[in-house]
Amino acid sequence: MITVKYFASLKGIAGKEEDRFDLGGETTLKKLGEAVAKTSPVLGEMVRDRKIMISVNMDVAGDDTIIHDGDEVALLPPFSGGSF
Amino acid sequence: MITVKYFASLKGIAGKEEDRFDLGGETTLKKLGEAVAKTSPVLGEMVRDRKIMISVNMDVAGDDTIIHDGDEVALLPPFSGGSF
Amino acid sequence: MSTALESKIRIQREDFVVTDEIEAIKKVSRNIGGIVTFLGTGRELSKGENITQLNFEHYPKMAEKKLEEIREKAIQDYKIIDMIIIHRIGEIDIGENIVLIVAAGEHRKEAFVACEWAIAELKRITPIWKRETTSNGEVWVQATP
Amino acid sequence: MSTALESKIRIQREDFVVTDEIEAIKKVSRNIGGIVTFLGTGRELSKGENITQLNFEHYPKMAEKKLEEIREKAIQDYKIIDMIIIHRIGEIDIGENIVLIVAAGEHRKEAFVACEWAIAELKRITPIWKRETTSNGEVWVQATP
Repeated sequence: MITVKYFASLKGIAGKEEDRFDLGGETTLKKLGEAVAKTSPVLGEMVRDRKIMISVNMDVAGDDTIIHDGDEVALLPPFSGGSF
Repeated sequence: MITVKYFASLKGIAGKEEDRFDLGGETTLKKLGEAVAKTSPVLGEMVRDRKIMISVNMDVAGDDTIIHDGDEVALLPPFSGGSF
Repeated sequence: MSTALESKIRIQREDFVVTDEIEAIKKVSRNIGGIVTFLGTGRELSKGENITQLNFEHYPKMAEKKLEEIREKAIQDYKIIDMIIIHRIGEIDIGENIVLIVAAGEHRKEAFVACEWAIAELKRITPIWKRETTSNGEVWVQATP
Repeated sequence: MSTALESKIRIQREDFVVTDEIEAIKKVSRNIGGIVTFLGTGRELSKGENITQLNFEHYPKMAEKKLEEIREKAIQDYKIIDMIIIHRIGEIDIGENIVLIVAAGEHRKEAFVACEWAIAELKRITPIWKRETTSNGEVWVQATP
């Protein structure tokens, strides 16, 4: 199972804090995006086309990052640590 | 009377914290230096040749500053507000 | 005992006391000459709108990991003696403390540079999000550099 | 009542509490978003020599006047909201607080610049002198920029 976490505004779009998907032993962001699209087409597109920052096991993912069974993926909208 | 104040290391050289001199209504740093030289030739030279910063009534004096009766003059060795 | 001694990287709901953190970092070395502190607080105005409350959310563990990366890089790259980073989450009122960075160096120059770099880097790479409440409702805010 | 509210420029023998000064400056405006603090402390090492004590002397009134000039220029030139400057005099032990500058701005950038400028300017124009006590005796120190 792959856990996908939604934060900040994305939690509102997803209507939940996280999802779990069974995509076999190894998969890609593209394939994960297609699974996420079933929860929300907008979020699915964000993952598939990497429109926002995505982390895999708390490291920022690249285009060719391989996702393994058991990994934790997170959709990270732009950060905002205060307006100072 | 003109008050002349000595600070930090200069207090040790002068052997006192301040001097008072009667030099009439108006005088110059050059003439004041000659009077200070009677306390200490080294300090007198510092004033006369402006080898250190000198303030008159708490403003930094220039070469042509006129000193008036009642003014407070101070000999200010280089400042040091901590080694941060 | 103060929480200040527990960790030099903290994300917490409760407020912090700047003096306690400064005293904690002072204990690290007798050769500290300059301590530069950045304290971010909740402002009332944001793009012309009156804010009544702020709410911060973070990605647990990843946010702490990024703060620790920032701390280690600051110490190494700017040759400071130590750094403490604390970020609050949850509801924050106007005027309240949000984030604290304490940079201690032998001299002031490296402490200023390290502190200013660390807050910019925190905003850039740390997964923390802000929701502003105004008279028009609530909105998640995107970063301003 | 804290002395923090009495004046934003102080030269004093007694120690100060950083948190008290920050809370005092916060009261000035609800639009403060960034507070940068510089705290200078007594270092043990100076040019390779072990220092056991520091002693600060100032030119009364002129030193306060210069600090007020620095505060006013910082507020005007760097568009910060307010600034507090405190310098201790008399005997200071290693690790103790010497000087505090608190710069409060709407955003961090102007607060960092104003704070860094103010401590450099303080060292440049404020008539305060330092005597260091080492195992070799006492010596008046000249400024290092």
